[in-house]
Amino acid sequence: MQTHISFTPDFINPPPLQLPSREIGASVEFLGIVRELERGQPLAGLDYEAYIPMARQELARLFTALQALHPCAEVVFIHRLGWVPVGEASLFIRVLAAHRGEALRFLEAAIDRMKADVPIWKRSASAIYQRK
Amino acid sequence: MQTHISFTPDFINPPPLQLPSREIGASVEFLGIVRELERGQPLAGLDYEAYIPMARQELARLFTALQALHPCAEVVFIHRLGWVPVGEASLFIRVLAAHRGEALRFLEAAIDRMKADVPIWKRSASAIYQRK
Amino acid sequence: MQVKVLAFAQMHDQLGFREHLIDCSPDETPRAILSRIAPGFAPGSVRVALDLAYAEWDSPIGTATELALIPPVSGG
Amino acid sequence: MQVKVLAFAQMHDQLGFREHLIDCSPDETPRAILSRIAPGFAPGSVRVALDLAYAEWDSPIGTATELALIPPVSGG
Repeated sequence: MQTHISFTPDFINPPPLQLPSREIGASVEFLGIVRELERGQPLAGLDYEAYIPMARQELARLFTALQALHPCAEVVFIHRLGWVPVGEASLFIRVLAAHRGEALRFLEAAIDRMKADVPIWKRSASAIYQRK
Repeated sequence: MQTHISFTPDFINPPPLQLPSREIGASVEFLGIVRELERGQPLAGLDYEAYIPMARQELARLFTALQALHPCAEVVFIHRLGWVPVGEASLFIRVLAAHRGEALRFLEAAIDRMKADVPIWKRSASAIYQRK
Repeated sequence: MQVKVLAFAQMHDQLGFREHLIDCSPDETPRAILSRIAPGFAPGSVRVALDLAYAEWDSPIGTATELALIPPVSGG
Repeated sequence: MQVKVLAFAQMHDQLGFREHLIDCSPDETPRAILSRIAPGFAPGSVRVALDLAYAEWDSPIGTATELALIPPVSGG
């Protein structure tokens, strides 16, 4: 499986789809977008930080583990860092596989495990303000 | 929920993402791509046909039913018809929702139900040849 | 009255037409209509639709104007 | 030896630094090191990582050169 993991301070532009083989039957893409209402509080955006070298390593480990459960051909992971305004994506994941079931299972489990174990943090502007 | 259902004889270019509200937290996109090997037989592509007016009606009904189970804000469905070569997409679905769980559930169920009930047919070139 | 019979995919191959206008009456069933135009035809896994909605092989067609033969679908 | 202590998110707020070089010995545990630089600190839901991998609060740090304090993560 090819894996591409990156972090960017900029607007996420999903890279053009390039199929690694003629055996790809499914491409599943996920964009996580910052919403205005989080726990009932209106937000202007969220601020993200990451422990980048460890996040890379945890993601690589996680993708390898998931690959054994849900064989896929390629995963592209892009997480934005710094300030992300409402309506823009903080996260992009693309999974390519022979079959849609594996791509969907992989994607869903990757997001769940990322949210549990990968050292990335979001904070609302109000939370950041309150700490001062 | 906004629904956009279309059929096209041309290469599928996913429409640009436009968020209908500031409450969209997840965009999930699926591309179904024609693979070279289907049941062990190498293919050059697949030929698709549809009973378009009934397919539209079945899809609209199916999306309404799924909306009650997995509330989503928008679904875009594009199915290509006619000849689709290996490596190109026959199907594009985008689902927008507040939460990724609903978007993923909706997408997966929409594909499953489409494959069960929506009058669209694929055939390999060899199958088409054999019928003559 | 007349009903337009549509045949898709393998049904098109089997029956040799895509569309066929058939004289019929409202109390005829899809099965009866098919047995007239394709003697010996057995639905098997083929479903029937009347005016764009799945219907029963053995219920009268009523005022339907379009009868479609839907072999197992395979979109996606 | 020295270990570089990294504090992220709420741990940065709480401890007031992002990076801090600390003198230590290989048989010290992360818990012992933290108790020296932040008396009264209790891990609670904060995890510790040594050289980019999750580790135990009560195992010696050995040859690790980087100790990171990982409050509950919330990426995505």
